This record gives sequence, structure tokens and C-alpha cells, in this order.
Amino acid sequence: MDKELRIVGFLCNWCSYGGADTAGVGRFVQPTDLRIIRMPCSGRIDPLFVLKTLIGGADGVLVSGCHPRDCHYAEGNYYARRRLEVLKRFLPIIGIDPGRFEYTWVSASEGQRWQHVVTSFTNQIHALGPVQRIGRQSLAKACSLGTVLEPLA
Amino acid sequence: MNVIALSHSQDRDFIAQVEKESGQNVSLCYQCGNCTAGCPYTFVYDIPVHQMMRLLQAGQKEALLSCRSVWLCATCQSCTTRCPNNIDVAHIVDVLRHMARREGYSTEYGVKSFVDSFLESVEKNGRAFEMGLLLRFIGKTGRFWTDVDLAPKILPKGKLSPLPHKVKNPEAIAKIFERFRQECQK
Amino acid sequence: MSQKLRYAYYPGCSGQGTSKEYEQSTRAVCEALGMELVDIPDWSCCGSSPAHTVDHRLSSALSGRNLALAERLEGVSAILTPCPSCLTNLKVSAHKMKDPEFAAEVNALLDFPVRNTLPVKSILQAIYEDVGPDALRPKAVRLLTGLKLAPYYGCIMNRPPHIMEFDDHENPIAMDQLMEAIGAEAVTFPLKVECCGASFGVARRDIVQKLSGKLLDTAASNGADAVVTACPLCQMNLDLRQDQINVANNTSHNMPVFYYTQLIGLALGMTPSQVGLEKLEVSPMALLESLPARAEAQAQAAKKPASKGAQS
Amino acid sequence: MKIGVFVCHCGSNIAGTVDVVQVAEAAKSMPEVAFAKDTMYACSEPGQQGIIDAIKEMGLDGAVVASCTPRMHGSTFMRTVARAGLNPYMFEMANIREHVSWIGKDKVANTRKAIDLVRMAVAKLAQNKPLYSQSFSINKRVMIIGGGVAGIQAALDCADGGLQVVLVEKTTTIGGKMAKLDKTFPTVDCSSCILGPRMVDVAQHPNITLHASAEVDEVFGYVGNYQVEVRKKATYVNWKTCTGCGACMEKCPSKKSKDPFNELIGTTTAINIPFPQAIPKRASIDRDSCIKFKTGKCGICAKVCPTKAIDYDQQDEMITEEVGAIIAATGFDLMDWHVYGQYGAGRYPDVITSLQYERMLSASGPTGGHIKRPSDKKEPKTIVFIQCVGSRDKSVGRPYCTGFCCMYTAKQAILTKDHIPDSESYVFYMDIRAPGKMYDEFTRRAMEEYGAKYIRGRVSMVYPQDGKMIVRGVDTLAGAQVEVEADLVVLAVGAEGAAGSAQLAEKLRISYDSYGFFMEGHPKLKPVETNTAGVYLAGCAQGPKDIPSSVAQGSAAAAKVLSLFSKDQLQSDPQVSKVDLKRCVGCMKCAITCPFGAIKETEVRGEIKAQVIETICQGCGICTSTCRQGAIQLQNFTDNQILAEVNALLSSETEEA
Repeated sequence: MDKELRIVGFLCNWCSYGGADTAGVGRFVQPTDLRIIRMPCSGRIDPLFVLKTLIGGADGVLVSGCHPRDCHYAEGNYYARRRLEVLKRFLPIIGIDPGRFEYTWVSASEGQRWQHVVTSFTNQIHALGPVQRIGRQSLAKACSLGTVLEPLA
Repeated sequence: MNVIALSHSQDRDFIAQVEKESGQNVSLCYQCGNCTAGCPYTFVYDIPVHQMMRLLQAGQKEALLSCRSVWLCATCQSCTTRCPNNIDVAHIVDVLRHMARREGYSTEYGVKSFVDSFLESVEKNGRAFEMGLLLRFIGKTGRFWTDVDLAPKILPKGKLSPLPHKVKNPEAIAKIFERFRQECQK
Repeated sequence: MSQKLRYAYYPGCSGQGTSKEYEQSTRAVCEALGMELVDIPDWSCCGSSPAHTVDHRLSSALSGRNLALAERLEGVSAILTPCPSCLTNLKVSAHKMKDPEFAAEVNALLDFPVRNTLPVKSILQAIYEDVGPDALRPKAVRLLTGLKLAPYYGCIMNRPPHIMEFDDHENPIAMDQLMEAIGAEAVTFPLKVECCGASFGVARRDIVQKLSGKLLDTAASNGADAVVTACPLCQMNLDLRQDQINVANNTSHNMPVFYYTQLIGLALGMTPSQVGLEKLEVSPMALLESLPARAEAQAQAAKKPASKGAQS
Repeated sequence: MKIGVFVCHCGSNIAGTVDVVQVAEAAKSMPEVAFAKDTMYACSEPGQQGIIDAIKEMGLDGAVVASCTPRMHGSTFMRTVARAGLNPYMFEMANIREHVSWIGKDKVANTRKAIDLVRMAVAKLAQNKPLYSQSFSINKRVMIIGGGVAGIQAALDCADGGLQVVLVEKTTTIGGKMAKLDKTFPTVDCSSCILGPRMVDVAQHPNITLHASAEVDEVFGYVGNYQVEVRKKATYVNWKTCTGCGACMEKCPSKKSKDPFNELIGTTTAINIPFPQAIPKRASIDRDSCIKFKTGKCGICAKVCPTKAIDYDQQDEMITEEVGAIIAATGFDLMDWHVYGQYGAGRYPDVITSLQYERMLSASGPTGGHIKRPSDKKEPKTIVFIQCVGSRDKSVGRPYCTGFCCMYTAKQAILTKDHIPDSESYVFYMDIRAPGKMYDEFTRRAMEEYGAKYIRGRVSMVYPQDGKMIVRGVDTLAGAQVEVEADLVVLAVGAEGAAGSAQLAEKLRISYDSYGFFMEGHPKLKPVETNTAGVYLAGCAQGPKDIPSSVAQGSAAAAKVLSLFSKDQLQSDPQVSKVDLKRCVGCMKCAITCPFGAIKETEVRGEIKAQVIETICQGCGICTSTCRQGAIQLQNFTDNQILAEVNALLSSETEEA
């Protein structure tokens, strides 16, 4: 694989973070690009986190939570699904390739599935290549776009 | 029985080649024997199919390419259909037979001759010509008595044409064979 | 059925020779059922089993030429063939050519490339799925009541399931149901998908004698009068070689081996010669002539308990 | 802020593929980091002491440990930090083992990744606040779902320990799969003789409330305070008055009802008590085969019932049970073996499951303990046992070993010889899995003393011929195809999670795998816990296991509950949401989205504000991502902290470039 790219993962603690742990325990080899941020629940994920991460220069963002109906907090992933789906459709409007962002569901027992998710998402981002870096000032400006996402909440 | 000197005789390139050509992972086999259990041809095999898989895992190229079993498999798909590990066993045997051919083995000469006769007939006529194929086979093997008892049964029914049903353009098919041989030489 | 059934038709080499009666009855039955078969122009041999035992690229190229020719036909919904061996070759080629790398290797051997756009099916599958036993039943003018058949599908009509994608791979029932629709009875026949010895008849006759012999034994022990099959090679092994089998195994089978299309043809009102019954080695004529009497006996037997019930 | 960073070697687990010294070195130059060091085993006694010493000596305000997953040792290190005198929440972890060293061998890339993860953890920790738990009171009742041997054991242990127990059983009797067994391995003691008394204990225990014919409908609440809605399914018999006399069964004219207790071998009456030792011993009506329900005419059971207990108009009843903990012990079912067309897929009556065979062996079973093959009721002389049907078979989506089939098959072979001395048993197996006290000896006895013929190989096909079942298999040790002409074929069908287990897992908010088994808290160290506080597992619900292991887990789960309830109050997790009153506009969107009802409306100086009830808040943070004002923040997972992690990562990239 070519040079490592910047991929950020937002994972819920109960399912997908556990799934990534299970993959590790099983020694399921994965590409090294991904950096995981642990969240309590996919419902904690504000679409702005994803947006700011992409605008801030990440090449890809992966969100993963519990399978629908299997949320540790009963319904957090339904909120996540609604918000993230809208976000995905919104990305092309502001000129971001929607392929740079995916959300998926992986349970704590699905180590192999996690390996597959990471591998295919990493391949997808490598196929898209690195993003054009945006300067810090425009980053701040872009963040103000956040108000556009107001209705998502 | 000979000792298989595992430290010295495992041909890893051979395993890799079979895996590449067949698209199968031979490590998936755990030797349950279901392939042999269902194989209708076990009674004529010198190596039952699960042992072929085992020898393949051990990289025993010579034993496999020289055996009769690779020629006697009819690709009936019983092994593939019932393998608990989803291994396409019939495909692996197919690949072993391709390799045996390429390396000049013809342990079941009759079977090989039949196949050769068939394909020669197709190359010449574009279609299989049953009467011609039988005569070619007899020519290759010298088995003049092959199915003579069937002649009085089948000939009066007008099923065996004395002349081939050629395609309009047999060169088109001959060209496929020609290009194939060129590819093989590359 | 509002839509006209129109297919590309691949007859297969044996249809010109040892299985002429299969070819003849297939065409007649399809016409009677409103299935239009458009011959693939200048079709050539699919390679059959010999080609794939030599090389998969060669095999796929020989089949692929026919796929590509069929794709040029207009208004056809699928490629049909009566022969399971041709079917397997055509389907395996189409399946393997989904891999672009392999497709490129095969196309390099061909004059024009395969686009892989048409599904490949057996005639049996098309009759079963596109016409169906329920539509066949009212068309039968002569029910074959009293005929006990061992339905023999052969080893590759349904296997391997992920490629053939038709019926159950251990206990297929399509032919059973079609036979029942025309009044015949499909007996229990557990070796529906066992191998008959395939093309080893010439080079290793002993194999066919053993395997086909077992099929005939099992059919007989389950009470079958005859075997019904969908495969030219199976039919030839069981029928033409039945004497060889009897001699080798010290048996005395005299069991007709029909093509299912012949029986459907008869039921649709065709004459024995229209479906090529005279081309079968073991003559079925005595058996067929005995059917009306059997049907009568069956009807009598069925009446009895009913009349009993009326009395009590 | 002064942060200390401790990078763990974990022996060679991390250090083998991550340059931990370099990671510690890189940490030294990160903002706020006052101390960084590598350590051999951070979790070991000297490792923890090293952290405590560093905190004290350097006057650190917080610590980052870069080692394994926080799901493993997060709480360990929080206690360490607390022992050093810091607030335990002034701590973060960087997972450089499961997420780095174990999933790749490229040491350069791994080291770079580990440094990033440490940088992110440091950036987050820099904004952590000390948090303080609150106490809340708990309801010391426990619900056990599933009345098999594991659930029974858990119920009795909890009840004996003084807890109030609510036992919920789906069918009309407790006993589970074990009640169906004739004998048990490796002692060949009678299953109902050892289980029966325990079932009676359940019925008679003053601390146990049993709801049979009942299922969990919904679960609300959290550890210490669950509300469980239980649906008591209509039995059409008033169980308060029914005495279990059985008069109704004697007179019921519908005698061809399906008999699930007997695994559909034989039939029962439409109104029935599943078996003589059933607990509760109460009748119930199978609507599908009851003539009264089908035609409106009959009503014989109502006429003969001496206590007038029959109630054709009975409806399902909903009750709510309040409990502090839940044990899921829902057991297993056999996988649907009809996917095996080669074994007849159910077409052949003389191919049966091991559980059906067990019912035949049982003296209280439908054949009165006589082995009779279903097709013609004749006694079979040749019996073939096929192992691994739906186990270790990827082609049917069952790659795992069920684990107990080898043992019960050996038992059944032994019992077969006892029942029919002139019989012959053949066992087709792949490997004999008999680890356990006296287990392997037991399988050897089946062969050595009882003459069972063990044949190593799978069976490719079973088919009927001339009144026999032809079993075509292989003897891989002889290298030959083999055929057996059998009278009866018994399939050792593999186990999967009980029907409905996935739906229950979703209600309990616990994880489950694709086979319906519940996921334990940790595969080694938390075998009966789940990741949901207050929910525990026992028996085959967690994965296939034999009776001793199920009983052990039942006791283990009970011990966990007893220990949880040993305190009168629990400490809440203080990582809860907190409202910034200055920013809150009182829109109350947070309260609408909160799944736990943990946010209430309050008035502060005449203005409506949101207020979090800290002991109810579970810390999911859905409110935080809902609030547009950023007024409600999940503590230690604030917007600023998460963005700080992102920025720490992305800025490191810019600096490199």
C-alpha cells in the first residue's frame, strides 16, 4: 500500500470499539491508517465532528456503532443513523466526496467483520487519494458552516 | 509404505500453484473424509480423494500427478457439493489433472486418449463427431474391440452418422485451439 | 402468459447423433408449450467434459463462443440447452468469466468477446419455471396413469448449487412434478443425483457398468417400470449399455430409459415416432401399451374404499 | 496541567511490534506532558507502583497509560490513580495493543500510530475534570430468565442467599433441556432423579416467584432499578385453582396434538401437562389442536375439571416486576438440521435427532423407554450415530464445535447396548472431544466395554433401501468408503442460541453473536458478566456447554448478583451529562431524546432549564449531540475534548508535512 493516509474512526464503546478489540485479540491484520476515537455511543456523535474532521484535513472518517436494535442505550444508534445519513447526502453540497465518509454497524463479537470494514474502507480512501489540505484560517471559516446542520439535531 | 520426509519433500511452490489455479485454500481441509464418502469413483481410485487433499497439503507433487485418480474423476461435483468447508474439491482435482497433462503424465492412457480424441474431433469439425471420435480412440489405443457389441444396436437406429455435422466455419474453432496453444507456449 | 417465451437455443452435439430423440422431442414439446427456440447460428461444441479436464481457459473459450453468438440474437430472454453437460460448461464459463482477469484471458482466444449478459438455463428449468406443472397438467390429453418412473436427474443438473442455481441439489423435484402433472408416478429414487459413469463408457466401461448398474438396481427395487432422465449421456449409459451392464453384473434388467420430453410429448398427444420412441434401445412399447389396463385397475382400487364408506 | 505518560511493553505483546521507548520519548514533547516513561507490565504490581510513585514524586495532575484496551484495564488504572491521591477520572488510556500492536507487523507504522493515539489521549486528558460518584439505592430482587438447569441453579443459590427471586420460564414447565434427557454422562445417572428434586425446591422455596408460560416483553431501567414487563401467556387454565390432577388429559378427545416436550416423537392431548414431574404441575391448552378452539364444540375438559379451572376466555396478562439485576439463562435449541438434504432433510422417518432418541430412551417418554424406530415401530438392531451435524460445518454456517455431542453420543451408544443387548452401534465422528473429569474414559468404555464401533469420517449420504437406511460414509483411518445398513440413524445435531435469544438480547441491551449466543463481558475474566451492568449470563445462552458447566455458571451468576447486592447502595458512574445553566435555553430537546428519562425540567430564577438526574443518567451523550447551544455536555466526553483529540491528530500531520 502507498503512503499512509489520515483516517479517523468514531466508535461506540460497547459494540464497535469492542469489535475492534476482538479483532485485535484474534490478530486480524488490518491497514495501519485508522486512528480510533472512543465514544460512549454512536448517538453521541455530532455530525459536526465528522465535518470538522474532514475539513480539518482527514482523508476519511469512519463511524461505527451497534447494530440497529442492539444499542447499549436502546436507541442511540437510531439517532446516529438519521443524522449521519443526512450528513452523507450533505457532503457533496459542500464539495466533499461522500466516499470519504462511511458509517457502519459492527458488534463486539464481530472481529472479522471489523477487519473487513477497516480494510475495505481504507482501500476506498486510498482509491480516492489524499485530500487537498485546507489552511487553518479557512478551517475556522468552514466550521461556521455548522449552522447549516442545525436541522439535523 | 514410504516415509514422507516432511522436512525435505514438501513442495510449497506446488501447493501455491494449485491454490492459484484453482482459487481454493487447501488449508481449509480438515480431513473429515466427506469427499471420499460420497465419491462414486472411489472404487477405481488408487488414492481416495480425501487422501489426495492430504497429500496436497503435504506438497507431495509426484504422488499426486502420477496417480490414476486424477484421470478417473468425472467431476460429478459430489465432493464439492458436500464439503463442509466449501472447498471446490472437484476444481482442485481438475487442476491436478491439468498439471499432470502439462508435465507429460498419462497414467490412465485410455482416458487421456479419449479426451484427446474428443478434442481433436472438435478442433477439426467444430462439433463432436461421435463416430469419428470412436475411430480416433481405437487408432490411439489399439482397442479394436471397443463397444463393437453396440454397433448392431445403434447403427440401425440412424443415430450414428458416418459423416460429421460440421459447423459452417470450422476454422473459427480451430483458431481457438491455435491461440490456446500459442498462449500455452508463452 | 402474456409475454411470448423466446429463447436462444443451444442443441449440443449429441443431439445430432446419439440423442437424436431427445433433440426431436425437445423441439416438439417446446413448440407445443409455446416456447420459441431460436437456434444459435453456427453453434459449435461447448467443449464438454474433455475440455475442462485439459484447461479451463480452453473450455471457457469453446463455450464462450456460443455465449457470444447467442448474445447477438434479439429478443431472447435466456440461453437454453437440453444437455446438462453443455449446461454445466456454459454456466461454469459464464460464472468464471465474471472475474475480469479470467474473462480477458478467455476473450483473447475468441474472435469476438463474451459480454456475459444472458442467463443460461436447462430446457428442464425453463419448462418447470416458465411453463410449470400447473400449466402443463390441463394440456395433457393422454395421461400416463399407472406408469412408475425413477426420476434421474444426473450428477450435474443441480450441482454444484452455487453455480447451477436450480432446484434442490440433494433431492431435486422439478422432473418429478412434471411427470406427476402428466399422470405418471415418480417413485422414491434416492440416487437422483448420483453419477452414472459419465463419459467413461468408452475408455473404462467397467466404471459405467458398476455405477449405472447400481442406478438400475435401485430403480427396480423401488418399483420403477422405467427411468426418466434429462441427460443424453446418462440415457445412453443406462439404455444402450443396459445389456453390457446385465452381463457384467449378472442382472436381467429390461428397463426402458425415457427422456422426460418424450413422455411430455406423448401426454400432449404426440405419436411415439414424433418423440422418437423407436430410437430407444430398450423398447418401451409393451410397457406403454399396458398403461390403459393399469390405469383401469388403479381406478378400480381407488373406488373400492369409497364404495365401502358409502355402505357403512 | 502536569500529565504523566506510561507506555507499556506488555512483555513482547506491544514491544514486539511497537517501539515503546520511542513512543515514550515522543510523548515528552507533547503539550502538558511533564513525565513519560516506558514500563514492562503497567498492570503488574511494580508497574502500578511505578505510576503511583511518578504521580507523587512529580506532582502529576493526571495520567495516560498506553497499553491495552480500556475495556480490559481501564478500571484497574483508575484505581491506581486514585491510590496515588488523584481523582480516578483524571486518567485516559491509549489502546496500543488491540488497536495497534496485534493487528499489524509494520513496526514503523505501528510506532507512528501509537504516538498519535498517545497524543490524542493527552489532548483529551488535558480537559478532564475530577468527577465524583453519587450513591443510589437498589432493589434487591433478581430476575432469572429461563428455567433450565442453569436458571434453576441460579434461582436456588440467590434464594438461599436471601434474595427475592423472580424466575421467568417461556414454556409451561421448568426443567429445560435437561428434563428431556434420560441419563447424563459420564455417570449414567438418571437425569430426572437429579433434576427433579431441584425443580421441586424451586416450587417450594419461599423466596422464589415462578412465572411459567411467560416471556419478557420489555426491559426499562438500569442496574439496581430495572422494571421488566412480563407477558404471562394464556394457558386457558386458571393455575390458581388447577391442581394438576390430570383428569382433563384423560378425557380430552384431541389426542393427536403436537408434543414438543417429546420432540414431536409421539403425540399428546390438546390439554396437557408436559410430563409427570412438571413444575408447576399445571395443565394448559394447545389452541391449535383443541377442538373447542377450532370448532367451538367440545368443552369436555371444563366439564370434567373438579376445580372448574378451565377458562377458554383467558387472555395474556401483563405484569411488571421491579428487580435490581437480571440473569439470562435462556439455553439453546438444536439448529435446523433440515438443511442437510443428504440426510433426507426430514423425509425419512428413521433419521432422528439425538434429543428425539433421548426421549425414546426415557422410561417416561412416548415409547415407555423402548427404542422403536418411527417408521414401523420395530426395535432397531443396527443404529448409526452421526456426529457434527450442524457443528464444525461452514457450509451450513455453523463453524463452531458444540462440544457436548461427543459425550452424549457415547452415552447413547452405551444405553443402546443396555436396552438392546444384541444391537450394534456405529458412531461416525471426526474427532472425539472429551476433555473433562472421567470424560475420555467414558468414551473409551463405549468402545471397549459396550462394543460401539467408532468410525472416523463424515457421512456423505443416507438413503432408504429395502427397509434399511443405507449410510454411506468413509473410514479415513482405513482410507476406504464404508456403507452400513442401518435400522435407525441418530443425528448429533449441534446447538444454537435458543429461539428468540436475539430479541431478548436487544431488550436487555447486551451483545449476541450470529448464532444467538450472548456475549460475555470478557472471554476469560468475565464469563458470566455482560457489558450491561446488572445483567448476567448462565448456561448455554452464553455458548454451548454441558450440565456441570451450566450449573457452575448458574452458581457463578448468582454469586455475582449476591455480591452486587451485598451493599445497600451503589455508586453511580459520574461520567454523566451536566447542564451549563448560562447556555441552556430550556428547549428541552435533550429531555425528549434521553432514552432513560434522566433529564427533567426545572426553574432557575424564573427561567426553564434542563436538569440531569445523575443517578439515572447512563452517560450515552445523545443529549449532548442534540443540544445546539452546547449547553448539556457529557462530562469527560465533551465536544471540546473530542475535537481536541481530532485536532491533536490532524495537527501532528500538518507539523510533519
